Amino acid sequence: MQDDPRIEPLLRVENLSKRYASPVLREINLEIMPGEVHALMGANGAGKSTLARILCGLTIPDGGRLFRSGKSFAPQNKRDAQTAGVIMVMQELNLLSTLSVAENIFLDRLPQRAGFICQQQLTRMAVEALQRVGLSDLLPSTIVGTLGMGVRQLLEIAAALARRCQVLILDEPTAALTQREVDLLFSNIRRLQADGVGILYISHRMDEIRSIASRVSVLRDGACVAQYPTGDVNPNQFIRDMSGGESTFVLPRVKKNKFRSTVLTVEKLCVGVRIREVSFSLRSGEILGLAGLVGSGRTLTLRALFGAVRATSGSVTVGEGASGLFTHPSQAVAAGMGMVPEDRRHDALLLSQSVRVNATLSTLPIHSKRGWLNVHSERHSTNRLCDRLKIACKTPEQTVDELSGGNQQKVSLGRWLERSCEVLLCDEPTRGVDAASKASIHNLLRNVAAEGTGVLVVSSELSELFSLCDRILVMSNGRMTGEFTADNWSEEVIHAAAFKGLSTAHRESVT
Amino acid sequence: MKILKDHGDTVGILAVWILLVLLFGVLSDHFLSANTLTTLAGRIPALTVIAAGMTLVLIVGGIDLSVGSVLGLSSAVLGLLMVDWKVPLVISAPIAIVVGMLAGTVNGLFTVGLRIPSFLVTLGMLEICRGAAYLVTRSQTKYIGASVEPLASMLPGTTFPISFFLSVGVVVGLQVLLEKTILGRHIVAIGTNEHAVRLAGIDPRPAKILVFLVCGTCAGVGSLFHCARLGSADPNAGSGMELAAIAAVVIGGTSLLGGRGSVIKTFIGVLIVATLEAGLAQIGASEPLKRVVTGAVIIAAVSVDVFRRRCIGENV
Amino acid sequence: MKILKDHGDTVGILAVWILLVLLFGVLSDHFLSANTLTTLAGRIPALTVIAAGMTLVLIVGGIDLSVGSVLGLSSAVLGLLMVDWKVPLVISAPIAIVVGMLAGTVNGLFTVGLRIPSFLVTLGMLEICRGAAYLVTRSQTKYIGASVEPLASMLPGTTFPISFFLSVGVVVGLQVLLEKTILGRHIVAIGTNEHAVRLAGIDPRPAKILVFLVCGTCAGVGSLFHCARLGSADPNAGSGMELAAIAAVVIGGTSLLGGRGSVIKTFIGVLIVATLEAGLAQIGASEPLKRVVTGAVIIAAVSVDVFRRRCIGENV
Amino acid sequence: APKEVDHNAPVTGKTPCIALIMKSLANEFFSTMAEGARKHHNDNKKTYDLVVNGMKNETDFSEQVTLIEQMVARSVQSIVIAPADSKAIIPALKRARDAGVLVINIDNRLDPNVLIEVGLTIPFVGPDNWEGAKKAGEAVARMLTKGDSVAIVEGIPTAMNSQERCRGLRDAMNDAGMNIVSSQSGQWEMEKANSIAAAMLSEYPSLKAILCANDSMALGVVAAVAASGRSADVKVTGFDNTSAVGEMIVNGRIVATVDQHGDQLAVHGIEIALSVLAGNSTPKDTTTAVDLVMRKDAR
Ligand SMILES: Nc1ncnc2c1ncn2[C@@H]1O[C@H](COP(=O)(O)OP(=O)(O)OP(=O)(O)O)[C@@H](O)[C@H]1O
Ligand SMILES: Nc1ncnc2c1ncn2[C@@H]1O[C@H](COP(=O)(O)OP(=O)(O)OP(=O)(O)O)[C@@H](O)[C@H]1O
Ligand SMILES: [Mg+2]
Ligand SMILES: [Mg+2]
Repeated sequence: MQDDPRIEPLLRVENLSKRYASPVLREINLEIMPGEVHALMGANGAGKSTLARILCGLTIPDGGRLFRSGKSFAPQNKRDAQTAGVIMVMQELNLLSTLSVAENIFLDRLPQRAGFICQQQLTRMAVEALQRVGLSDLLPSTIVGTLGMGVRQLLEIAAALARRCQVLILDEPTAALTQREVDLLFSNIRRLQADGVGILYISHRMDEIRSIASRVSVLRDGACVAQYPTGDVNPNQFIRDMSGGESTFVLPRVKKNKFRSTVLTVEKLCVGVRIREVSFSLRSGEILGLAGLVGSGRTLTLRALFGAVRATSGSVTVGEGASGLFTHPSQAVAAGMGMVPEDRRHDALLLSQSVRVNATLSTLPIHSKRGWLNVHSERHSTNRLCDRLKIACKTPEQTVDELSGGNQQKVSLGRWLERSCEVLLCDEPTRGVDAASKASIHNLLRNVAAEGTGVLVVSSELSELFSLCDRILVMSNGRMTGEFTADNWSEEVIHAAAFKGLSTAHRESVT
Repeated sequence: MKILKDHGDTVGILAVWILLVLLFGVLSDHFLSANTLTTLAGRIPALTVIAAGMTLVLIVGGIDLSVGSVLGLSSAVLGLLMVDWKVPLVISAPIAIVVGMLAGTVNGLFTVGLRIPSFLVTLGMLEICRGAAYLVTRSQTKYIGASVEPLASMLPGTTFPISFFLSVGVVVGLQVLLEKTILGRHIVAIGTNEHAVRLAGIDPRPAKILVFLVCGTCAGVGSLFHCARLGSADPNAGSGMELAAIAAVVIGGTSLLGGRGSVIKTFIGVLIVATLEAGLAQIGASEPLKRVVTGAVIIAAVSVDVFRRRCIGENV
Repeated sequence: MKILKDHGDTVGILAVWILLVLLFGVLSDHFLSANTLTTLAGRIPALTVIAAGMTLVLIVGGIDLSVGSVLGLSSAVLGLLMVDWKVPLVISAPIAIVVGMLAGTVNGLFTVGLRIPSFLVTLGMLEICRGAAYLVTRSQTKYIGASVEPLASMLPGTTFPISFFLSVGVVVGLQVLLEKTILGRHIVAIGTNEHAVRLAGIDPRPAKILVFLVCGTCAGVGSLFHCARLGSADPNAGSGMELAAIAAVVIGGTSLLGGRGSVIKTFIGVLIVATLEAGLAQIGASEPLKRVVTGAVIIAAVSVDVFRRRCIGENV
Repeated sequence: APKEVDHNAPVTGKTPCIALIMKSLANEFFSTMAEGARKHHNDNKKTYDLVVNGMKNETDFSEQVTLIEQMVARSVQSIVIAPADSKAIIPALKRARDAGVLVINIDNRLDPNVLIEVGLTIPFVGPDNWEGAKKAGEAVARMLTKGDSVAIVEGIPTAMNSQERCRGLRDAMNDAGMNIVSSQSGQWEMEKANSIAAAMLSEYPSLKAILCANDSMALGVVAAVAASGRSADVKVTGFDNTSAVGEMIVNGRIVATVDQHGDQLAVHGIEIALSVLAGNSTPKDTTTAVDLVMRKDAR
C-alpha cells in the first residue's frame, strides 16, 4: 500500500533537525501512511521522544519541514497538533494526581454547559473510554493519586484513544504493562488501522514490533540509519544498526549462582486489604522474580517491606537482623536493603539536579570525609557509572530532567549499584531501557547477585523474568498465587496463577 | 464512619470550631449569646471574601500578599469618592471594586507574563497599594457616615448583616466555581502540576491571571464591607490582613503548595480565627496571653486534622 | 560571556544593587560617602543573619514566619538578663542565642513530627514568641546602654562594625555548609524532592529539624546585633522582619518551592533592601512615595533577573 | 432615633462592669495605662468589674471596633476608650450607646464634627498632645540658635496623636525660627526611626536636633546619633516618658520628653464612668496635665 504513489502519506517528515547543546536529531526523513503502524526504534537517547514531541507540537524543531496529508504543518503547541488530528501518548506520565480519572482523561475537553461540567455525560464518556483499555472496574470518580503505574499508563492510552485522530503516536506505551493489557492495546491499534489511522509506535520490545508494525525505522544518535519492512527484520542486523557496529547484545546465560544463606524473609505481610498475607524468602545470590497483572500489588509489596508504606501486620527479616516491620526506608537501607522504585520521576529522581547529585544520593558517605563532600570522587564515580550503564549524558553536571527516559531510569538504578546491599528490590528496573542496555543491566544484576546480594525483581515483561530470574513468584489481587522455577515455568502457568486471585476475589464478593 | 471519610476534613475542622465556641462559653458568661453571634457575623465578611479569593490563589499554586493593601486602596478610593467628591455609593462602590480588580489583574499579569514568583509581585504590590492609599487620602481617615452603612445593616427579619450573607454567597459561589466548572478544574489542575497541564494542551495562563483578578476583586468587595462596618474609609485598613487570610485558608486545609483546597473549609477557618479573637476579647485576656493562645490554637487546629487523618489510616 | 553564564545570576542581581547605589548617588548629595557605607554596614547585620538562616529554610522547602518574633523574644530575654538581673553580656548573649535555638527547634519538631505545614507552625510561633517577649519585659523597652554596644563598635582598623564581619562570616559559613557538606546536599535534595530522598534511604527529618534550628539560632544571633546597635532591648523588635527577610532571600533568587538557592545571593538581596531604605530616607521621600518605590523596586529587581535569563536563552 | 439611656437606673444585682479599650498593649504607654487601671480596680474590687483590652495591630482600628462590639455583646455597663482613630470608630460607639452602654473617651479626642453629625456627646478626659509637644519643642529651641537645622521623626502618619505632636513640634520650631530640613515617619518603631535618623544624619551634616513623636523612636535615634559620633552636637527629644528613657534623660542623651501621666489617664476615665453610673451628671471635657520632663525633673 505504501508503495502506491497516489496515496499521500498522512504525515511526512523532511530533513528534520533539532539541537539542544549538541544535535539531537539530524536530517530525519520519515513517512506515516494511512493504516500503517510505523515503528521507531533506537538506543536510549537516540532522539525518538524528541521526534515524537516535535510531531505533536511540544518541541519546536530547528530545521526541516513537516507535511500533514501533503499540507505544510508546523504545530506550535499541542492544540495545533490536535486540531490537525495528531495525538500522542507520551513516554512520561502526565496525569494530575488530585483530579479524578474521568477529569484526567478529558481534561482539555470536559463536557460543559455554560462553563459547568456535565457530570453525567463525563462519567458516561469516561466509562466508555475505560472499557476500551480493559479498566471497566475502575470508577471514573477515583482520584488518580491513589492508582498504580500500570493503571496510570492505561489511563494515558485511554485518553488518547478517546480522541478522534488521524495520526497516533505511542511513545513506549507498554513499558509498564503486562501481556493482557498489551493484547488489548494491540486490538485497539488494529481497529484504528482498519479506519485508516496512521500510527507511529515507539518501543524497545522487539517481539511487539514484530507482531504489530509493518515498517521499522531505526534511529542512531539522532540520525535515521535504516528503514525496512518488519518482515525482513533480522535481530542481529537490527542491533548492529542501533548500536553502530559492535554488538554487545547477546550474552551468555551465566552459570547458576550458588545460593547461600537466606537474606530476606517476609512473613504474612499485610497492607490493609490490598496486600494479604504475603510470605516468601530470598537467598543470597538469588534473583527472584515477581510477576502479576497490573494492579496485583507487586509494587505495594515492595514498598511495604521497604518501609515506604506502613504495613498493617507481618514481619520482615533482613539477613541476621531482627524481624519486624520497617517504618521508614532509612531503617531498611541501614539494614542492608536498596530499592529501585517504579516511578522514577516521582519517587527516585531529583529532576532539577545534576546526574552527579542524583547518582551519588545514596552513597554520599563514601564520597565524603567527616561530613565534607569530595566532589572529585563524586564525579569520578558518576563517570564510571555512565560508562557501565551507557548513560548518554554530556557531562555529569547535566540536569537529569534533560536526559531521555531510558537514561533517567539508568541513573535511578545506578544509584544502588555503587553500594553493596544485602537485598536489592528492583521495581521494573528496565522500564524504558533499550535492548542493549537492558542486557548490560541484566548482567550487572547477575554480578550483584553473584557477589552475594539477594535481588528481587518486579517486571511486567515475562520474557525479562524468564531470562533473568532463578525463581518466579506470582501475585494476584494482593495474594501470592504461585511459585515457579526454570524447570516448571511457562507463560501459560504464570498467566493462570496471575488470574487466580481475581477469581477468588470474585467468589468472595459473590458469597 | 462513612461520613467521616467523605467529609472527614470538614467535620474535623468544624469540630475544632465548636470546641472553641464551647470553651469560651464556659470561660465567659456572655459568650454563648445571640449578641455574640451577631457581632461575629458583622466582623467576618471582609476577611471571609478575602480568604475565599486567597483560597483560589493558593490552590492555583500562588500566593497574594497584597490583599490587605488592596483593601486599603479600595477603601481609600471609596472614601475619596464619597466624601470629597460626593459620589453616591451605587457609583463609587463599583469603582472601588474595579480598583481591586485592576490591582489583582496587574498581579496576575506580572506573575504570569514575566514568570516572577507571585510572592514577590504581590509583596511589591503590597507596598505600592499602601503607598497609593496614603496618597489618595493624604493619610487621613475619611468619615463617610450613614451613606455607606446599609451594607452592614441587618437583613430584615434576621439578626445578621447583609454583608454577612453576601460574603457567604461569595464563598458558596467560589466553591461551586471550583468544583463544578471547567475553570475550577483547571485551577486545581494547574496547582497540582502546571507543566502537565501545559502538556495536556491547555494554556494555564488565562486561568492563573483570572484567579489573581478574582482575588483582587474579592479584596475590593471586602473594602466595601469594611467601610460599611466602620462608616469610614481608612488608608491603613487591612494591614496585616494577608497573614490572617492565609492563616484562615491554611487552617481550612488548603495546601500552600497548590492543587488542594476548599473555600467552604476556608470559611470555617475564618470562623475559628474570628471566634478566637472575639472570645479572648470577651474574657479580657492580656495581650501577651492573647498572642500565646492564638499561636497555640493555630497549631492545635491543624494538629487535630493531622491526627484525624492518621486515625482513619490515610497516608498523610 | 562565560562569566555571565556561570555566575550570571549573581552578576545580574549585583548589577541591580550597583544601579540602585548610583541612582541614589545622583539623587542625594551625600549618599556616595564612606559614611553611608558605614551606616549601611551597621544596619544590616541582623537582617543578614536572619535572611541567611531563612535561605536554608526556603531551600529545604519550608518557610519560617517566626524569625522576627524570635528576634523580639531573644532581645527581651537579653534585656531582662542584662538590665534587671545584671548578668554580664558574655553570659546573657549565649542565653539569648539559645532562646532562639529553642524556638527554632520547636518549629522544626512540630513541622517534621506532626507533618504540619511550616507556614502554620511558624505563624503560631510568631504569635507565641511575641506574646512571650511582652511577658518577659512587661511590654517595656529595656535600655541596656554601653555594656551591649561592643558588638556594634568598629573593628579596629576598619570603618565597619564587628557585627558586620560576624554576619558576613555567617553568610559564608552557611554557603559553605550548603555547597560542601553532606548536610547541605541533603538540604538541597530534600527541597527538590523529599519523597525521593526518603526512598533513597535518607531520613529527611533530622536535616529538616536542623535547618529550622539553624534559622532560630540565626534569629537569636540577630537579636544580639539588633540590641547592640540600638543599645536597648525592645519586645517589639523585629516585627515585620520575616517579610523583609523572605523578600531579600527571594530577590536573591532562592526558590520559594525549595531545592534551589544561595546564601551569598541572599546577602546581595539584603543589600538591595537596605540600600533602598537608606536611600529613600536620605532623599527624604514621603511615606507614600517610599512605599510605592519600594514595591516597584522589588518587582523590578526580579524582572531584571528574568530578562537576563531570557537574553542568554535559558529556559526560565 | 436613639433611646435616651437612663443612667440613673440603679444597677441591679451585680457590680457594674467597665470595659477599658486601648490601642496596642505592646506599647508601653498603654500597658502603663492598663496597669494603673488594674491597680485602681484591685483597690476597689467591690465597686466594679474591669475588662481590659487592646489591639494587636496599632493601625488596624477595625479591631477596636470589634472590641467595642464584643464588649456590648458582653453587656458591660460602660466603655472607657482610647480611640485608635478619632473618626472611624464613632459609628461603633454610637451603636454601643444605642445599646445602652455609657461611653467615656480618654487619651485621644474624638472628632467633634463627626460627633455632632451623628448626634453624640461623649465626655473626654485626656492630655493635649499638641501642647506637650510644643513644650518639648520650646525646651529644645532654647538650647539651639535661630536658623539651626532640625528634623522630625513622626509616628504612623494616619494616627491623630502623631499628627498633633508633630504639629506641636513644628509650631515650636517655626516660632523659634528653626529650619526643619526633614520630617519622616518612623512608624512608632525604634528600628525604623534608627535607620531614618542614620540617613538624616548623613544627609544633613549640620543637623542640630531630632525631635521624635515618641520615646521608642527617640531611643533608636539616640543610637543612630551615637553611631555617627555626634552625640555632643545633636539634641534628641521624645514623648511619653517611658521607663527606658529615664536614664537617658539623666545622662543627657535625650534632652526632653513629655509625661502624660498615662497611669492616671484610665483611672480618671473609670472614675468618671463610675460617677455617672452612680447617678451623677455627665461632666464636661477635662484636659489632663502634660509635663515636660528634663534632666532636672528626671526620676
Ligand atoms: N530539554 C533538553 N535539554 C537538553 N538535552 C535534551 C533535552 N531533551 C532531550 N535532550 C537530549 O536529547 C537526546 C534525545 O532524547 P530523547 O528523549 O529523544 O531520547 P529517546 O530516544 O526517547 O530515548 P529513550 O529511549 O531513553 O526514551 C538525549 O541525549 C537527551 O539528553
Ligand atoms: N495509596 C494507595 N491508595 C489506594 N490504592 C492504592 C494505593 N496504592 C496502590 N493502590 C492500588 O492498589 C493496587 C496495587 O497497586 P500496585 O501498584 O502495587 O500494583 P502493581 O502490581 O505494581 O501494578 P502496576 O505497577 O503494574 O500498576 C492497585 O490497584 C492500586 O491502584
Ligand atoms: Mg524516549
Ligand atoms: Mg508496579
